[in-house]
Amino acid sequence: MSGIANRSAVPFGLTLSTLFVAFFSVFLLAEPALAAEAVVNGADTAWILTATALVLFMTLPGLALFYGGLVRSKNVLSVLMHCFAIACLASVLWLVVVYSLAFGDGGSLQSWIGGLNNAFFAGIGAGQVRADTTLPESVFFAFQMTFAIITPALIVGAFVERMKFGAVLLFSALWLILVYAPVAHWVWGGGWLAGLGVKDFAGGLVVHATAGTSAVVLVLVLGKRHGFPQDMHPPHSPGMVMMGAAMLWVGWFGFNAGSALTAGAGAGMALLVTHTSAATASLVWMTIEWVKGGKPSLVGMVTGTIAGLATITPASGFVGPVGALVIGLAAGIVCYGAVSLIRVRLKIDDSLDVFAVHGVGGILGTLLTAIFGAASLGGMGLGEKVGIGDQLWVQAVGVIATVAWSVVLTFVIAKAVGGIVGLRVDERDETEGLDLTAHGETGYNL
Amino acid sequence: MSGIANRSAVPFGLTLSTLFVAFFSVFLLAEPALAAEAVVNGADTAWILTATALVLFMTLPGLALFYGGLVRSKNVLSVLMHCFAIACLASVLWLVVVYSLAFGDGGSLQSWIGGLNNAFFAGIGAGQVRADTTLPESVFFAFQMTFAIITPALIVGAFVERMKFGAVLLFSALWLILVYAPVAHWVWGGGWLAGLGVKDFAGGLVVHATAGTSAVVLVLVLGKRHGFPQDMHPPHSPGMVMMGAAMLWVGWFGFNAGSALTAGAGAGMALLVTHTSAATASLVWMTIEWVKGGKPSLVGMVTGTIAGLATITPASGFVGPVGALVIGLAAGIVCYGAVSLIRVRLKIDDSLDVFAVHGVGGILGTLLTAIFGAASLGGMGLGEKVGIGDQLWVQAVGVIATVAWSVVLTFVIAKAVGGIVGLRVDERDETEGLDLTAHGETGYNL
Amino acid sequence: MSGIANRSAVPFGLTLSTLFVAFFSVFLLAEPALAAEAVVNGADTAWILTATALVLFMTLPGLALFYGGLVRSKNVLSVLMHCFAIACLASVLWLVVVYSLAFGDGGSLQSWIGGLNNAFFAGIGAGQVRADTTLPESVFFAFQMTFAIITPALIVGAFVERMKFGAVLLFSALWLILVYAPVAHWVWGGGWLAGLGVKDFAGGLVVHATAGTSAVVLVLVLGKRHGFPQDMHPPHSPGMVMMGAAMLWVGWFGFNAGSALTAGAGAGMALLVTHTSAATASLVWMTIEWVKGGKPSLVGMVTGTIAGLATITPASGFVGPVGALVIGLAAGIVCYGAVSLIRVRLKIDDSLDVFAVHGVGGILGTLLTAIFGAASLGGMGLGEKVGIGDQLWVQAVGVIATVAWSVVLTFVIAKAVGGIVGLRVDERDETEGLDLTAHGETGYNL
Amino acid sequence: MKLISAIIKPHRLEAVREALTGIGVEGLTVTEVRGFGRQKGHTEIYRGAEYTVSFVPKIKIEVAVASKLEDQVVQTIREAAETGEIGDGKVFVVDLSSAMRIRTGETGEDAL
Amino acid sequence: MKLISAIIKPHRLEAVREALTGIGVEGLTVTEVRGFGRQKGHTEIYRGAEYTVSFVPKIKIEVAVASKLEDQVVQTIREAAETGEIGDGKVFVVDLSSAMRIRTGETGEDAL
Amino acid sequence: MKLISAIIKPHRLEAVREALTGIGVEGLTVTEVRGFGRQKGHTEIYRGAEYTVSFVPKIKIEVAVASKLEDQVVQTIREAAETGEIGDGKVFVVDLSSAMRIRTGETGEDAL
Ligand SMILES: Nc1ncnc2c1ncn2[C@@H]1O[C@H](COP(=O)(O)OP(=O)(O)O)[C@@H](O)[C@H]1O
Ligand SMILES: Nc1ncnc2c1ncn2[C@@H]1O[C@H](COP(=O)(O)OP(=O)(O)O)[C@@H](O)[C@H]1O
Ligand SMILES: Nc1ncnc2c1ncn2[C@@H]1O[C@H](COP(=O)(O)OP(=O)(O)O)[C@@H](O)[C@H]1O
Repeated sequence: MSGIANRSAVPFGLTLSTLFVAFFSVFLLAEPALAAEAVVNGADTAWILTATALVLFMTLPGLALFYGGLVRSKNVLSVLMHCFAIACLASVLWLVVVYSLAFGDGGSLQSWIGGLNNAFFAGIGAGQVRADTTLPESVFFAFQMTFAIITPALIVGAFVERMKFGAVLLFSALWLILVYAPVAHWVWGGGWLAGLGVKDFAGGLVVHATAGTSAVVLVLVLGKRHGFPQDMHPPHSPGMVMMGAAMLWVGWFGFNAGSALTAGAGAGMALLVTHTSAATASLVWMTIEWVKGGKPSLVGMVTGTIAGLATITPASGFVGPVGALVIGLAAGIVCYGAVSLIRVRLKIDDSLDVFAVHGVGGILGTLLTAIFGAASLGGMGLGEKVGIGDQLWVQAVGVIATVAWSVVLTFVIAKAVGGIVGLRVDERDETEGLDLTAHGETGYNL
Repeated sequence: MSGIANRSAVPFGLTLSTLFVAFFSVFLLAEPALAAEAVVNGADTAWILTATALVLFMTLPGLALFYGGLVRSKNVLSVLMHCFAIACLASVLWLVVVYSLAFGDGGSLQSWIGGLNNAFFAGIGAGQVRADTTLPESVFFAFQMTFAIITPALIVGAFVERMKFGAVLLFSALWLILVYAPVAHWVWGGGWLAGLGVKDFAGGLVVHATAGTSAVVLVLVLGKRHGFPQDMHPPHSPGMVMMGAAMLWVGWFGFNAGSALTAGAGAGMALLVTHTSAATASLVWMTIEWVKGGKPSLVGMVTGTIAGLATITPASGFVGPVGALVIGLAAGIVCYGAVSLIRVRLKIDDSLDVFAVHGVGGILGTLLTAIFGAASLGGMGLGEKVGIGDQLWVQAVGVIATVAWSVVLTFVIAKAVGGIVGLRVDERDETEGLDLTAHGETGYNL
Repeated sequence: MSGIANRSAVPFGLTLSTLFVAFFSVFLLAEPALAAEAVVNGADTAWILTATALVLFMTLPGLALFYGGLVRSKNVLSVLMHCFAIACLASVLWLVVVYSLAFGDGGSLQSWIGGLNNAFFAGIGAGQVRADTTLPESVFFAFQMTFAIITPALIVGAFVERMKFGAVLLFSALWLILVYAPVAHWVWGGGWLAGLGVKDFAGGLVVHATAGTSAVVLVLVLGKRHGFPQDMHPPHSPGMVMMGAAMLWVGWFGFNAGSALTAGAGAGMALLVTHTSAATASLVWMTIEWVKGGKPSLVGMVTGTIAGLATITPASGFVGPVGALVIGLAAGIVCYGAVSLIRVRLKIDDSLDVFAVHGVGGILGTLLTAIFGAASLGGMGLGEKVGIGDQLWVQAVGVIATVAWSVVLTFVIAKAVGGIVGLRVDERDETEGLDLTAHGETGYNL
Repeated sequence: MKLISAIIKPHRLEAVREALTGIGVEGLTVTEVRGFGRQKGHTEIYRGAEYTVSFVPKIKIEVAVASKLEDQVVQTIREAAETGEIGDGKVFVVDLSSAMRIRTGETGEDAL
Repeated sequence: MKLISAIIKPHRLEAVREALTGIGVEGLTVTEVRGFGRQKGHTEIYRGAEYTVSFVPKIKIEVAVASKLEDQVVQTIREAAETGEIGDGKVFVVDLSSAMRIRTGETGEDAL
Repeated sequence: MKLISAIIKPHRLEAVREALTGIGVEGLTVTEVRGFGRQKGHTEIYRGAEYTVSFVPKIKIEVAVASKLEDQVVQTIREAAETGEIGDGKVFVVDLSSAMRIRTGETGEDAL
């Protein structure tokens, strides 16, 4: 790929002209530079193709419905639109540059960021096997893409009912490049956190901690919804919320068990612990509501589900079923508490609790991975001579680095986007609802 | 696993302390007691991972939507909640004890019930292959779990719009342990019906006959809805019903073709006959309505779909496509008749026709398996020197045993639950709707 | 299969008695005539079983919801019913005769149509491997069936809100036999277009061009909706439309990547280019609306998605990711223009734009396959000594033949159905809505 | 003529309609409304926060009748709608200055 | 001033609105209602059981007008709403004792 | 007694209800309606075609009050509902000839 990949490129340095060259290089260099030595395993490929479909299904329509049902009916379409548009935008950006930044060869900057060598899928032969896997790189690329789709879409829950559509797109694009790509590279692309031994099986840090932390920072810049917190409304369609949550659950099998990248016992166990944590956290949330308020709600129960799923995510390749029960229990209790703290007590309008559920869940799970990953606690083992304390420290470094990077960059991006296109719709549009004012449609014409 | 599994344990005898030991044993005995000799087949694993996702999808959100759309709008959330909470509860119980009772080693009681040796997944190594399969036991465990999720959820259709939420959970938990676990063990876990040669490929007996029979018994104990049958209301959302039915159909590919436990011609044929029966029964139901009432309805057609799917279930590994056409035809006609008989004529308020569709369908299919399973009728063959009559007799024994056990145990459980927490909500709550009175939410805030 | 398959049979000549013999032959000839030499590949089978589920999911509920949300609320159930009933009918016909016509051995007529040798799955052993694949024929049969399900269902979008239910069924049945079966045979069943070297990976011609062209012809025979175009109503549920579109997108992975028939790099690349085109076309449509009207709509964006998916379909096995970007771009622009031209300017009431999106997209993609399939443009290569111009000509022949056949036959079928049962409901029923007048149900009882 | 409007509990609608039909009323019009009054709304909890829904679902029945039937109709409604609990609703009567049947153009009491 | 309420068939709404605009009426308010009358409801079948839906969807239009316009408005509604079939609906008129435009505080006929 | 109907913007409902509660009004009934007037509807675009939605969502509040309270109630509604923009709505008042509380059978002002 000589001449194309600018090995010293960092995100800020990527120039349009470089991309331009990359764009056309795929026509010029149809022959892959590198002969594929490894072989594709059909069974693994079959499973990851399926997992890719499942993870796309999580966002479209899963997450969109989950979020859409939680807002008022005058904003439901805007939420669906946000999720859908972000998914499309992330897909194109993934091809253009983000995959390369996350998983490409970063050369001397490899600890920090990938290179541009794989921009526009350049330098990857159609049949090439992704290094360290038994998958065609196209399959690995597509599977990872679905993670890059859902992560910025998760943040939607923070800014519903008030953010400008243009700002949503611009923010998401910049965030994907400046937050997601580097963190994914650090943890999964051979970067410094991988080097440290941070364990994040399916995205407790890369997906949930980044999205959750960024959500709360964006909200602090963006501001509360008009009328928050005194004049709020219950979810306009709990049934839609449940439908979305169920799809997220099913799709999460692809997310976590797919992250094994093979169709074997590792995937099986990941699926099982994922399911167990989800079920447990759901029951915990239900029970808390029952005990506290007398009425266990559907929205509460499925919020527990998502908390259980987010929390098990980093741990899903490392723990056993009983560990998953405990993690689900912790997820239900801690995320319930976080919701009450952030939105109800601190009155931070992270409207659909992205930080409290995903951020807190992802961080909690990342830390618990060090504990229940230990062979002595039913886990798959932390590795030779690695004690729980050692691993916990490494995991904590991963959390701190991820959170710090997310906070700082999100703040900068949010301010920049605010300066360029403005973050909020005006109050009249907010009152009338975004469906009509931003998209010219109404949700229900019954 | 010496000392942990109490080989003479029967459900009633399982003590908390035994489970307690089992719970902690997984931390102590991370090494599997039994070395896995068999090898995992990646392709089979890939397919069963997928099938597991498909079967979970049947319940969440498939069945929930199918049932939710059929009730009045003031009870829609309660139905979704029932399905969701039962799914979570069954998942946890499966791990705690039910898997072990169904598929564990029952020792001297093996004909009747499994042991407690696999409670909390104890005694199963992470990479262990399930006996007689090419699957990691985690995958077999998870796949079977999704069956244990949907079966009690099917019963929800019988008691909608009037049963206490606490009673729903308690009933379902006891039912899973006392009805599902033993019958699953008899048929699939190496119990006495398996020994007799009963053929039930994917759950005509284990799933549909148990759920359907129990449904009608529970209704007789619980009583009719206030106003039944004179003052009833049409389904509040036939579109939601159709969406659920479609998801059930798609997911049923995992249910039946997954029950082959391998990714080969057996799974392919199971998928094909499943589909054929579903399509045929749908058209039959549509035609009956068209001929009788002049207007073929959407709800009618998709009810036919479910009848066709339930009926082919036990037969799906044993019959050919033309057999499936005939089974679909029979399913449409017989289940239509059963609905009219039970709910309309006998005025038994099995509200969403669980017995008439699932019970009758499952039993019918179990019997027809003996006929269309014969090689001479396009089936896969009944085995050496086994005539249709012989097999029919064996199948009938299976039906009688399953029905009898379900009837008696469900009656006992229903009475017990009624005594402990009471079965019904009071009339005022029933009138106001369960969404608000039991869960504090409203279905549609448009 | 001597004596059963009438090798000179053409569709018009197939007699009930022939089918009758075929029906019973499956009981008589359980042993396959042909020993299967090839072997089943488990991984490929696992993937195609999954793909079959995904493609069924596209129609049920995907397409049904996509279309259902676009009409007025008084017709929503009729649209769901059309899609569901067509799916069932197509499934049964597929088994009865259509599979055999499309993929059976046509003998001396092989260039034009398959024979009746595989009617009722006759002559196919349960474990037989489909020629030129590594799949059990049951799996190949089922996978192809899901294509035969969605294709006539696509046409529903043309005639919503006014066509008689009986006419819908009769039209669809005849169309499947007379249009779909031959064209599928020409392109995929070893017919003359395959012989010419026409490239249609997953159905640009067989599915989208046939359905799209037939849609517009049927509309010209059927006539406009009462009140079109001056008195129209916006989609009654854009959220339902989006849900359907998302399911179509996810399911399309099975459609296109499944068409590789193997679980390898070919499937991976097909998935990737499919996704890329969908995302790009969505963004293009969104941008056009934004620039033109100021408000990018959800319905607009997801219409772009479907345009991108339909257009990449024929190309999906032949082009690379950058080709897919360009194809997506073209799809968005051209299909947007086609919608404006056909429905808005020419005032042809192809109500949900079946021709403009599927017909135009399928044709466009078929032609672009010749361009971006070239190795020099990042494609997989057009074959030895085949230039872009050569292939373009071949593709054009495919388009012309498909369009011509579809136009003529659809016209004849529509006239015939009109003569036999009448095409339209009377005006009063149209005003009151088909849900109540044709199916006796109402969409929303909130 | 009088136009009688009754605000009642939704589940009493069928009973009221039957009672009115019983005394010969041939037509009425029904609207779904929300009421605020002595009967309090309810509280929904959503993830730890409480939402007060102040309004209660009610049904409004409108019947136009000849003046001489006013008392009988009001009494009939009352009997059929009453449950004895707070929130049973109200009956309001206003004078109708004219009425017409669209189909025939009939006016006055013939239109009812 | 008069407050004219018309119960009409839903698909006549657009025609009535246009006709009223045609004679200079500048405002009106529309409610979705359900009617019971000579026009019978329908029967839905659900899995073998019949459900009678007694009510028919209707639209209520309310227009406040100066008294002198009453006849013209009623006639205009009638002409636009009539289909000649049972269920075409009714027009009811009551006296309006006062009216006010919220934005300006104007009262009486100026408020309409 | 008077029956006061106000057509207001939906987002003013809560303010109006609070204001009325503030002056001692104990009950009211709310209906979702659609209004046509000076405030124009909007245009939706669907795949290149424009659809005009002529009606605007509004809320109708009905309050029955003793005649002497009429002015105060009307003023209170006006103040709470006003935004100063076109489309703020109207208040209409008609005479109530009688009222009854269903639960108790009380009539007249006691029923309100
Ligand atoms: N002054 C009023 N004006 C209009 N509607 C009223 C008035 N008072 C009560 N209502 C209606 O009557 C319903 C019942 O009134 P409420 O005070 O709750 O109980 P009750 O009828 O038993 O006194 C309310 O929900 C409201 O719809
Ligand atoms: N006495 C009445 N009071 C109030 N509304 C009425 C009355 N009679 C009829 N309506 C309304 O007018 C509608 C049409 O009346 P109906 O008797 O069906 O036909 P027609 O208007 O042709 O006589 C009814 O559906 C109902 O909404
Ligand atoms: N003559 C009328 N009769 C009944 N309702 C009316 C009348 N005029 C206006 N309205 C109602 O009042 C609402 C507001 O009126 P509009 O003319 O838009 O603004 P404004 O109240 O500022 O004059 C309308 O949407 C309609 O619901």
